[in-house]
Amino acid sequence: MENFINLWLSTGLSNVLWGQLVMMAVGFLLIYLAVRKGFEPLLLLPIGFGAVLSNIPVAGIAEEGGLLAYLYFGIKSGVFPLLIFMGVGAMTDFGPMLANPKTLLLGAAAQFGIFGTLLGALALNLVPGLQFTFKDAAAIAIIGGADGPTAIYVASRLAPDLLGAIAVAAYSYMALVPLIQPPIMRALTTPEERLIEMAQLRHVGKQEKIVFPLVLLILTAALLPSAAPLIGMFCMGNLMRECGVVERLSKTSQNELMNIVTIFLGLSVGSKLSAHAFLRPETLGILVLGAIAFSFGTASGVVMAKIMNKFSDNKVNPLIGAAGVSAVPMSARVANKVGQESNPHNFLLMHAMGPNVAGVIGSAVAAGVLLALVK
Amino acid sequence: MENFINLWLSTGLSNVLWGQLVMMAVGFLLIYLAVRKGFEPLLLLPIGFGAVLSNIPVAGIAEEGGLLAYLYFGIKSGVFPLLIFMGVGAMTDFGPMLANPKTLLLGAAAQFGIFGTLLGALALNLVPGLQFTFKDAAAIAIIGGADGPTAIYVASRLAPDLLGAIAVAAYSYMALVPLIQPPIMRALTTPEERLIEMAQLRHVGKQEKIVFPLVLLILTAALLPSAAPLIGMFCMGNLMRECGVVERLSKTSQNELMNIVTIFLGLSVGSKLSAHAFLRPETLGILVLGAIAFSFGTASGVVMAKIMNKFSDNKVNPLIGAAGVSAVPMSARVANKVGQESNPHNFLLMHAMGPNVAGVIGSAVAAGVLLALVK
Amino acid sequence: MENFINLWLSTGLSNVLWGQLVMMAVGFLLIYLAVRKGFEPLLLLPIGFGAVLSNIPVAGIAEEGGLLAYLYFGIKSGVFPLLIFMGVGAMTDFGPMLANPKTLLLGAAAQFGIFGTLLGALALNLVPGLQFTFKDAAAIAIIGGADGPTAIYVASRLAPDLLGAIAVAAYSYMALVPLIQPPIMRALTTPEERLIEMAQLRHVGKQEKIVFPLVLLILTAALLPSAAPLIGMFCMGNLMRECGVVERLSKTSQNELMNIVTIFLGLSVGSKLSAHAFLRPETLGILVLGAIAFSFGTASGVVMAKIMNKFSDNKVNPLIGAAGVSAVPMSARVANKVGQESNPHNFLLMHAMGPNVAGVIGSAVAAGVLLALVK
Amino acid sequence: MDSSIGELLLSGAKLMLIGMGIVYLFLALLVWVIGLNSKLLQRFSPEPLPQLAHPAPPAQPVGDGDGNEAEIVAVISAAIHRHLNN
Amino acid sequence: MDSSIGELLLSGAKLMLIGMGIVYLFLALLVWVIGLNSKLLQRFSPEPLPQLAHPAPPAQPVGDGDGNEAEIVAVISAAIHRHLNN
Amino acid sequence: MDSSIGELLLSGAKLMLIGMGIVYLFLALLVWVIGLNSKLLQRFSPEPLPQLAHPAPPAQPVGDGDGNEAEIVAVISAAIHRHLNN
Ligand code: NA
Ligand code: NA
Ligand code: NA
Repeated sequence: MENFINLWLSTGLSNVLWGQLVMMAVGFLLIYLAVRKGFEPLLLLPIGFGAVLSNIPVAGIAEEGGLLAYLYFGIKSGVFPLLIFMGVGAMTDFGPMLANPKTLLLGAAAQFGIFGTLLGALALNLVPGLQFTFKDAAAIAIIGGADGPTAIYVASRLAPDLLGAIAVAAYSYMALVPLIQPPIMRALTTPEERLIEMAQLRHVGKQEKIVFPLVLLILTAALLPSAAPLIGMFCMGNLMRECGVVERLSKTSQNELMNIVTIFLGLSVGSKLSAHAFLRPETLGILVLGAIAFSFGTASGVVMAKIMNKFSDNKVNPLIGAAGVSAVPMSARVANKVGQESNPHNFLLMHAMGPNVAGVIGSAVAAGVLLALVK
Repeated sequence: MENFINLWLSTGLSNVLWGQLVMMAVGFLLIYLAVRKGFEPLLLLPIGFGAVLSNIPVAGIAEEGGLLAYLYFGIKSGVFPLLIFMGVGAMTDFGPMLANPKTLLLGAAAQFGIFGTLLGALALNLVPGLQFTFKDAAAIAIIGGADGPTAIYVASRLAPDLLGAIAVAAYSYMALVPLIQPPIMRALTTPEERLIEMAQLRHVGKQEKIVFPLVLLILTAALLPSAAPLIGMFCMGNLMRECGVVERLSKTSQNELMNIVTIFLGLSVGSKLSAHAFLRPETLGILVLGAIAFSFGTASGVVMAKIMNKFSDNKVNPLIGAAGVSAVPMSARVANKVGQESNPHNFLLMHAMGPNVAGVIGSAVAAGVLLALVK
Repeated sequence: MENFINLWLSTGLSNVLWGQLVMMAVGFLLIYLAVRKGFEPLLLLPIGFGAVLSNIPVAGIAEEGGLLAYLYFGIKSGVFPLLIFMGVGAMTDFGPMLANPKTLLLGAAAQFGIFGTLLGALALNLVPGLQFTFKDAAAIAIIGGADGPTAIYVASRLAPDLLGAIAVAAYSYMALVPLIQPPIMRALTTPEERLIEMAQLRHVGKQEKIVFPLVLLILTAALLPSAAPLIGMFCMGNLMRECGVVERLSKTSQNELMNIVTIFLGLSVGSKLSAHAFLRPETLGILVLGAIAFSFGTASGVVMAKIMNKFSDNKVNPLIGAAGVSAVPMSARVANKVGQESNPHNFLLMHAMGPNVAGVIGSAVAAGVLLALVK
Repeated sequence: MDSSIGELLLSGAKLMLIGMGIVYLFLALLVWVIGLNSKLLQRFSPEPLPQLAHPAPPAQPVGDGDGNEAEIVAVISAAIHRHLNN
Repeated sequence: MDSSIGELLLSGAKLMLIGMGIVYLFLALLVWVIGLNSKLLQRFSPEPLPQLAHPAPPAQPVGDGDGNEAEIVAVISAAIHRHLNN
Repeated sequence: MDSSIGELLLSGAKLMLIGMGIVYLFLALLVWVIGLNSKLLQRFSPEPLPQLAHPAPPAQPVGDGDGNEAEIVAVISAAIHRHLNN
C-alpha cells in the first residue's frame, strides 16, 4: 500500500503544476509548427523537445545534475552560438554582396528593426504590469536582427532569463518571414519600382572572397571589439570555405559539427522555457515586439533602397531591401518571389543575397554595439 | 646510476600490481572477443581499451587529471548514455510494432528478466562473502533489460562502483544472444507452435509513426517521469527520424554523434574496470545473474506469447516472444533463424521486430520504476 | 558626448597595445602561410585565427569566460591532442614498417633531433637574456619529434607558457620539410647511395597488422607507462582501423571527430600566442632550435641508414632515413622525390613510409622519456 | 543478518510485483493508445496507401549510414554490367 | 516612476542614434574597403575571368551536405538513361 | 650562474644518453617482437597470400575520408566514358 502511494506520488500527474502543463503544451506546439508547418524545424523541433523535457514534473531534467542543465552550459559559455556562427560563415557565399557592395547599406538600414524595437521595449514599461530593464530591452531588440545565433548569444549575455522567449520569438518570426514581409513590401513600393531589373552581377574572383573575411575581421578588431567573438568565428568559417585548402574542416563545420551543436543548442534553449520565466506578461510583450521588429526592419530596408535610387543611376529594385533583415536565405527568396509576381522573368534572388548576407554582418555589428554600451 | 634506478622505478614492470595485470588481461580478452568473435565490437573494443589503459601502472590515465577521468564525466552526468539513446531512437523503426501493437505485451513480459534478477541478486546475499545492497541489486537487475545505454544509465545512478561489471555483462550477454536463446526457445515451444505463420503486417502510415513518439513521451511524462530522460531522448531521436524535416539532425545523431559518443562511452565504461571494483566475488555473482536474467527474459517472452495465443484467434508464433528482451536487432534475427529451422519459408524477422523494439521501451519503463522506487 | 567617449574607449584602436598588434600580425602571417603557401593549413589556419582573436583588445576572447579559454581546457586536460593521436592511429598503415622492421631503427635514430635540441636549449642559457629551465628545454626539444599532437601534449604538460611558440615552430618546420631536408640528405649521401634500389616489400597479413598495435601497447605499458596515454590512444585508433569490425568508429575518428578536434585544438593553441608569452627572446631561441632539431633528426636518420648498410647485405637507400623524423607523410614524399632526382624509376615512397611511421612511435617514446624523467 | 535478508527479499518481491505491474500496465496502455490513434488518424486524416501494398520496410537498427552509398554502388554496378554486356 | 521611464526612453533614443550611426558607418566603411580591395586586386594580382562570364553561383546557406551525393546520383542517372536509350 | 648552467648541461647530456638509449632499445625490441610475431603467425595461423602478390597498399595518412567517393566518381566516369565512346 505504502508502495502504491509512493508510486502515485512519483507520477507526473500527481505533481504537475499548471505552469508546467502550459509550457509542455507550448513545447508540443513548437514541435507541431516545426513538423507540420515546416517552421525552422532544425531549431524549433529541438527547442520544443527541450521545453517539454524541462517541464516534466519530478524528472528535473533541466535542474542541476540533469541533462539539459549540462547542455545549457554550452550557451552560458557562449560556445554553442559561436560554433553555429562559424558554421554559418562556412555556408555563406559573399560573392553577390562583393559584386555589388552598395547592398551593404540595405543590410545596415534593416538593423533599424533592432534599435526601433529597443525603444519600443522601453516604452512598454508604460504598460502597467510590464517591466523591462535596459538590458532586457536590448536583448529583446536583437530579435529584430533576424539571426538566431546572434540573438541567442546576446540574450545569454544580457538577459538569460528571457533567452527562451527571445529565441522562440526570433525563430518563429524567421519562419513567418514569407507572411510578414510581402504586404509591407507591396505597401511601400510602386508597381514600377517592383519591375526594376538589375544589371547582371559581375564575377567575383577567389582572391576577393578570401581577402574579405580578413578585412572584416580587422575592421571589427579595430572598431568594435565587442562584436569580435561573433564576427571572428564567422570570418573563420568563411575563410575556411573560400581558401580551398581546408575543405575537411569547412565541410565538418558546416555539417556534422553544426548538426551536433544545433541539437544541443535547441535543447538547451528549450530548457529556458520554464513556466516561471515564460508565463509572464513580458513574454506577450516580446512576441508583439518581435513582430514589430521584423516589420520595421523590412520597411527600413525597402525605404533605404528607394532613397539610394534617388541618388544613383544604377537603380536597385527596392524589394531586395527587405532581404536586409537577414533571415538567410528566406527573405532573399521572398524578395525574389514578390518580384516575380510583377514580372515572372525578373530574377532577383542573386541580387537579394547581397543585402541578405549584409544583414548578418549588420546585426552582428548591432549586437556588438549593444554588448559594448548596455551595461 | 641514480637515473637508471629512477628509470626502472618509472617502468610499469616495477610498479604493477597483480590486480592490474589481471584487469589488463580482462581488457585484452574483451578486445579479443570484439575483434575475433565479433562480440558487440562497437562497445567491447573501446571498453577493452579503457580497461587496459586505466590499469596501466604509474600512467594514471583513469585517475584525476587523466584522459579517462575526464571522459567518465560524460557517464556520471548521464549525458553519454542519453545521447546514445537518442541515436538509437533515430535508428528505430516502430512500423512493425505499430502494425501489430499486441506485440508490446511480449516486450512487457520479457522484462520479467529484470525483476526476477533483482530477486536473485538479493537472494545472493545468502551466499557468504557476497553483499548486494538494494541499489546494487536494482543496478544488476537492469542487465536483464538487454539494452546497453539503459543499463549504463541506471548503473551510473544507482551503483557506479558496479558500472564496469554491469556494462561488460550486459554487452557480453547481448553478444551471446544467439547462443543463450535458441535452446530456451526450443524447450518451451512445440514443433507446431514454431511453424505458425503470421499474417502479413499492415502498412503503417507516416502520421502514425510521427504521432507515436509524442504519445509515448506524454504517457511517460504523466505516469513515469523517472523514465523521462531515457524515453524523452529516445522519442526525440525517433521523431527526428520520422518527421522528415530534420534529415540532417537525424543522420548526424545516428552516425557521427553516435560514433563519437560510443568511443567515449566505451572508454569511460572501461575505466571502471579497476581491480578493486571488479576483482570481487560480487562480479562472479553479476555474471551468473546476467545469464539468468537473459534466460528468464527469453522464457517469459515465449510463455507470454503462448498465453496470448490461448485468448486470441490471431495466432502469434511464440518464437518472436524471445525478441522481447530487446538486444536489437540480434534477438529478432535469432527468432527468425529458429523459425526457419522448422520452415525455411517462414519469415519471422519483421514480426519479431515488434516485440524487439517494444523490449527497448519496456526496459526503459522498468528502469524508470527502479529509479523511482529504489532509494 | 559621454556616449561617444564611451564608444571611443570601447574601440580596439584606443586600447590596443603594441604587443597585441604584433601578435595579430603574427596570426595573419600564419593564416597567409596556410592559405597561400599551403603550410600545414589544417592546423596553421585555426592557430592563426586563435592568435588574432585572442589578441583583439577589450574582447577578452582568451580570457576567463571567453570562448578560447573554454576551448583551451581541451588542451590543458590533454584530451584534444590524445584524440588527434587516436585519429592519426586510425589513419596510419603500419604495413610498410612491418614488412621491413629494420626501418624502425631509422625512426629511432631520427629522435636524436629531440635530445640534441634538448642540449642545445640548455646551452642557450649561456646567451645573456635567454633563460630556459630544464622543463622548458624538454618541451622545446620535442619539436624535433616533428609530430604535432605529441609536441602539444608534451608542451602542455611541461611548459604551457611556451605551448604557442612550440606548436607554431613544430607545424611550421613540418611544412618546411621539403626545403629543410633535401640539402642535408644530398650532403650526407653519395650519388651511388642515392641510386640504391630496395627489394619489393613483402605482403603483410591482416593478422600481423591487428596484433602489432596490441604488442606495442603491451610493451609501452610494461616499459614506459608515461608514454601510455599517447601510444595507447594511437594503438586504439590503429586497431580500430585494422580489425575491420568497427569501421564506423574508425571512419569517424579519422574524419569528423578529427576535424572537430583539429579546429578546437588550433584555436586553443593560437590562444597561447599572447604578446607576453611570445614576444620574448626565448621565442627566437625556440625558432632557431626548431630548425636545428629538424636538421639533426634528418641527419641522424640518414647516417643511421648508412651505418646499417655497413652491417647488412640488404642495402637500404639512406635517403629513407630522413623520413624517420616523422612529419607524416611529407618527409616520406621528400625521400621519394630526392631519390627520383637520381633515378626517376626508383620508387622509394613505400620504403620511406616504414621509418616515417616508426618516427611517430619513436617520438612518442621519447616524449614518454621526457615526461618520466623531467620533473 | 538473516532476518534482514528476509526483509530485503520481501521488498524485492514487492518491487517485482509492482514493477512488472507497471511495465504491463504502461505497455498495455500503449497498445490501447496506438489502436485509438490509428483509428482516429484513419478517420480524420487518412493517408493514401502506397500503390503496392508492401510490408513495412525492414528496420535499420544500427549503422545504416552507408545505405545510400551501397545503393549508389549497386546502381553503378548494374549500369556498368549492362553496358559491358551490350 | 514615469520620470525614470522618460529617462530610459531618452537613453534608448540616444542608443538608437548611436547604434544606427555605427552600423551605417561600419558597413559604409566596408563598402569603401571592398571597392578599394577589388581595385587593388585587379591592378596587382588580376585573376583570369572564367571562360563563360556567369553570375556568381547561388549561396548554399544551410544543409548542402548532400550536394555531392545528389550530383553523383544525377550523373549516374544520366549515364544510365543515355545508355538505355542507345 | 655559469656553474649551474654547467650542471644543467651535464644533466642534459645524461638525459640525452639515457633517452636515445631507451628509444633505441624500445624500437629494437619492437623489431625483434615484430619478427617473432610474424614467424609465429606464419607457423600457427598462416594467411593465404592474395592472388597477385602486390606491395602493401599506400598509407593514407591524412584526409582520405573522401576516398570512396572519389572511387565511385572514377568508376562512374569510366563507365560514362566507355559508353560515350561506344
Ligand atoms: Na540581420
Ligand atoms: Na529490454
Ligand atoms: Na618523430
